[in-house]
Amino acid sequence: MTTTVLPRVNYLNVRHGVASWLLTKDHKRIGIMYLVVVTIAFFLGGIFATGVRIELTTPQGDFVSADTYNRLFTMHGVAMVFFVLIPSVPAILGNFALPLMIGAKDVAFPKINLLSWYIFVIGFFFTLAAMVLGGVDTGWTFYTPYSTVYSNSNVLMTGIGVFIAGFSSILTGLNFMVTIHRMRAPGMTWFRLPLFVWALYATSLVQILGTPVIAITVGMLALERALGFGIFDPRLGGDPVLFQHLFWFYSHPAVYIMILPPMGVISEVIACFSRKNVFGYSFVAFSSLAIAVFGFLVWAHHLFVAGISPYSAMVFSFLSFAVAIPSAVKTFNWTATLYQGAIWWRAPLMWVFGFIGLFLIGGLTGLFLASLGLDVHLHDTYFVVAHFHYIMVGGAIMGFFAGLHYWWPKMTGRMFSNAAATLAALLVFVGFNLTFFPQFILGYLGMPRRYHAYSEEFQVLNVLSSAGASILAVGYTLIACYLVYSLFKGEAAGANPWRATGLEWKTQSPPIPDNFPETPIVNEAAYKYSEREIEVA
Amino acid sequence: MPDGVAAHADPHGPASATGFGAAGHHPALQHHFQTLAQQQEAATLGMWIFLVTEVMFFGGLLMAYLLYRVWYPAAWSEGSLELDIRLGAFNTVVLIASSLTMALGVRAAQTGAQKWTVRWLLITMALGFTFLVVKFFEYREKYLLHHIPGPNFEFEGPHAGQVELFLSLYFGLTGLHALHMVVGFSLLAVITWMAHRRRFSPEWYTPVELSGLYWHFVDIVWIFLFPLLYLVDRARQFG
Amino acid sequence: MSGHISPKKTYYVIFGSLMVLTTITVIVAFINLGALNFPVALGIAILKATLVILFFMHVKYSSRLTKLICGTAFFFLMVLFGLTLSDYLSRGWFTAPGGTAGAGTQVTIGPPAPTEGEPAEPAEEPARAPEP
Amino acid sequence: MLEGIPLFPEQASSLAPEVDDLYFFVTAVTAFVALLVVFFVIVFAVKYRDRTGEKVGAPITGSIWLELGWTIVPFFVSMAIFAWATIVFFHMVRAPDQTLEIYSTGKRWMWRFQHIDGQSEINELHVPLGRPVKVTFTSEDVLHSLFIPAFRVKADAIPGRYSSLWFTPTKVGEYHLFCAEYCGTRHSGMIGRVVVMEPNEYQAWLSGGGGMSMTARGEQLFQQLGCVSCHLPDGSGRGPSLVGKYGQQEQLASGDAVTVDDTYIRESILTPQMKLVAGYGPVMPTFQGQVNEQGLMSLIEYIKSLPATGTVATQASAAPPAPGAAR
Repeated sequence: MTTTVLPRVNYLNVRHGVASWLLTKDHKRIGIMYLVVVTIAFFLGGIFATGVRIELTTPQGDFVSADTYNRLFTMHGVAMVFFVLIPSVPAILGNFALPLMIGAKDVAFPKINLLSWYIFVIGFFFTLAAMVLGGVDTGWTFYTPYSTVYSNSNVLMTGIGVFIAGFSSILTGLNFMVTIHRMRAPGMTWFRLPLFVWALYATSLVQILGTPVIAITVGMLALERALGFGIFDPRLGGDPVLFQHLFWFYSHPAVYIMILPPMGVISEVIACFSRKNVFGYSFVAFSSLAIAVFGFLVWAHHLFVAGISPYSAMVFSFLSFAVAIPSAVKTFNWTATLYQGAIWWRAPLMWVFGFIGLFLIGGLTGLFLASLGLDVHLHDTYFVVAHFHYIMVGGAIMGFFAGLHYWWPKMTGRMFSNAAATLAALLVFVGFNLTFFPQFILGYLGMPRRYHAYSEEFQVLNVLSSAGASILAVGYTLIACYLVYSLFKGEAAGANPWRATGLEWKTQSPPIPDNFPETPIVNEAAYKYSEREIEVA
Repeated sequence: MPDGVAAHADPHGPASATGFGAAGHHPALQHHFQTLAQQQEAATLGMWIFLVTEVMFFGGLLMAYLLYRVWYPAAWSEGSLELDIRLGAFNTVVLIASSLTMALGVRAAQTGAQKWTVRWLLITMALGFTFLVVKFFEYREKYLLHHIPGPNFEFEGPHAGQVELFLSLYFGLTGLHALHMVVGFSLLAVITWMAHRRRFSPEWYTPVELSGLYWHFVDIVWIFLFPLLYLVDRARQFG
Repeated sequence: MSGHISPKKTYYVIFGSLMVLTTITVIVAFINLGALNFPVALGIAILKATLVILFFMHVKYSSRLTKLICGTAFFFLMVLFGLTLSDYLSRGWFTAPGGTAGAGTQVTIGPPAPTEGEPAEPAEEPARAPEP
Repeated sequence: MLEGIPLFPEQASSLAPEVDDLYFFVTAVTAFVALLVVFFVIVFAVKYRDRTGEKVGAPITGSIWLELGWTIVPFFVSMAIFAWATIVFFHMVRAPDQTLEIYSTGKRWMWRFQHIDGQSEINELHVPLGRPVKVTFTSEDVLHSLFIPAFRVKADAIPGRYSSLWFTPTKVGEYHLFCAEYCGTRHSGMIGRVVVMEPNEYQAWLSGGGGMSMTARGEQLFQQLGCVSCHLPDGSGRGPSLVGKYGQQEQLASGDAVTVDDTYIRESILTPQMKLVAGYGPVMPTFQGQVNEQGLMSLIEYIKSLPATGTVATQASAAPPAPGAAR
């Protein structure tokens, strides 16, 4: 089984040359192209984060000037949110695996899929141009009236970048939704769909309904900054809190765009490596939809101290507690899936254990911020920073790497070293906790966010945090090393290295351009491990 | 045949004369679909989802309009009286008529009346163009009166600031709508050219149907914009 | 997809009713109904939009999925309008004799004006002399 | 307070213990749930480990009772947290009746506090122990947020609107004061300290300060800006008399009446033509940009202090602000 010869014709070697990549309509190649651009953005975001962490090792702002620090954390936010977290799982793993998992030749609109990638790159280019010209210093939230009247950094350029990149997310959501509705293989009913596909469907719903609102909000911001249209300008009677309402109407559901696909990956990987169907399949599937729909009702928990009325704060707090329930249901179902399974400790599962550990803390600290009494004290402090990093880095990025490791053999036809991947998971888990757990304590102590210089008594915890960040950086670099190494020296993976169920494991790896020699027929439920012996391809 | 016309291209698959796929298939069938019906259903579903994003896109601006109307009723009635109701009403009639001709054009494509398809589409484009011309004159009149929000905005009366807010939203909403009209106009131009080249048939007329859906959506937006912007407090005009 | 071909008459009837509704909405706008002007104008616009959606866009004859998508769009639009206005309209509801603490809760300095129900507390007696 | 590594903030206000009890309760609940899940994950992962990868798990697909259990139980637990948190929140939102009024304005990168009796401080706030204090503040440019961690209170300063927060200091000492809403380059410099003093020390500090009271400051501005030349006490000048007008109804040129409150005074200073008083022409120029928020507040205090008898009185003790009309 350890031959290094790869199947003759696959989507990677069927055509060669740059043009074959830049003009491809193959969803698998587009997924790889997204991986390249997102990795660059992740690397950039990481550099900005390193700058922030180095600055915060000392109470006085002596590493960089205040203005540079503000631009560092803003660019870290913009690069990570809009160009890493939102596209990562849907655009890379979703693009690659969705058609394979439902037995289709490609997504519904291949040309528009390529167009989405180009729009994403153009948006990224505008944001890069803004970074090169000096960056933007308004925070990734662009709150007015600072961003429109008082900031003299490239707010407009970054706004255009984010505006354009938003359409890439919209078109990907549209493409996936139509693909799941219309392109399923015969016999693939809704309740035989893998849970990753359910998660992608819920994510597309959020992308379709949320992203246009931030597009128009950034558009209004650009109108106000460039042409003087005073929509949010308090001097004309405009309301800065209205900007916050419109911004968070998208940006909270956006965090569900970031976390739902990784949740789908976790369901896949846990089922595969416990050799068992997921516990409560329909509950996990419907909780994805519930998160997507409820996600649109809770945005004003970001505004509890921003000037909304006490009664509406109460309503949003109640709804924010309600939206936490489906996530809890998912976590309990994953744990129950492990019960009486045959748990095969392989690298993707290590990343899933990391995900569960960190997402648990991230999700539960959300309850602190949803409760009104605490949020007045905790809002805009490092408690919030720690909470969303636990969800985003602990949840979304860990989930992304779990998926990347799980489908890497299918993408490249090669296996990576299991020991290295497990070590990387451990490094990232330890480094992450050391970086962000002290920030919960700093948060309750009252250290505000986005501070270039802080009071002395917070220093020790910040030094701990910066130390953790360096371990985290090592962990991430290690991933890049052994994955790239596996491209050249990795042994051939064969069609089903993890012995998993699911249509994507029935075709060769890497798959042929049209995915399946002939369209597969599906006649059993999603994770039927126990009844059938698994043929080792 | 240009693929997508504007940034948010419409998901109608382009049909080139050569056609993909094995012989015997309809030339417009793309390789990754099994049947033409599946492709058409996918395209129409894609367009409907795209229209959902457009509804939410205008939703943000309408939210700002709604809030400031609740907060500043006086400025809203003053601002609304600045707009010329005759041009607004005329534009509404023109756009609803263009919706009719568009629907008849789609019907002609469905029934294979190729000549009539081209004629109805041309009439729709003409009506769309009329709308844009009327809009141009309205904007020019605002420009001459210095009513375009921004540094040289002049408006006497106590509510100058809030009236500037109203006019900012007026230009935001109608400007965005006009932009969608321009995109729709160029889309129709492409479709009319394809109809002229006899590309459609009763089995395959998806591009005409999709551009029809898009055009009707733009008409619906104006159906809401007209009362919201022009008819805020007309009764005041007569005291 | 809908594949449904409606007779020309339907289109002309719908066009006629749209014209009638447009004239009505213009005429009604000139009658001073006070607070009712806005809901009436909005109602007529919604009616016209529904006609266009059902007949010109063939939603009346198309699949349940298309109807669902239409409904979803307007549902989430109402969520945006409704929940945001729930904040703006409920400002000022909560009043306490000593004043409401919190961001942006007051338009003026000092405790808010007593609402009709609550009797105004005598605010004239001088501040308590600080304890020795 | 500065030695060693502080792991928990000081409790220096009446609200602090309430918030901290809630914090401990939610920490306990979430820690229990987290440890429970981690325990089961580790136990299952080790107990059912299969090194070969050949074996297959048991055909368990789910149980309706378990699902209902871990949907309804977390819902009720979170409702308990929600209820308690909302009660604490409304304690913060409902200010006590008799509070010591302090006005403040946030401006890019400094807080300015104005005591009724005259002291004005930059980035410093002296308050007496044990008395409820209410700080009413606004912002002159971008969004800021007044945050005192030791008192567990925070509220954003929004340009164009007034925000307020109240606290009752329960412990003498110096505490941090931060700006919590990002406001530009020196956002991290917009900090200060709150000094809680014994009441008698506070009185000494208050009288020692000797700053001009707001009413006196208002009168000074009234002269400087030339208001006195038009607004004669008997109303014979080009502007209406302002004596004893506060809180009364005023007939406007447009026919309807308006109560003279802070908003009306502020509006008339910044945009005079808005609501002209009957019988007077639109001759008053706008003072937009000539007087800042502090000046406006002082002018309003001064006009409030003009009693009907026409004599200009400067009271020493703080006159609680008369009810202003909420829009």
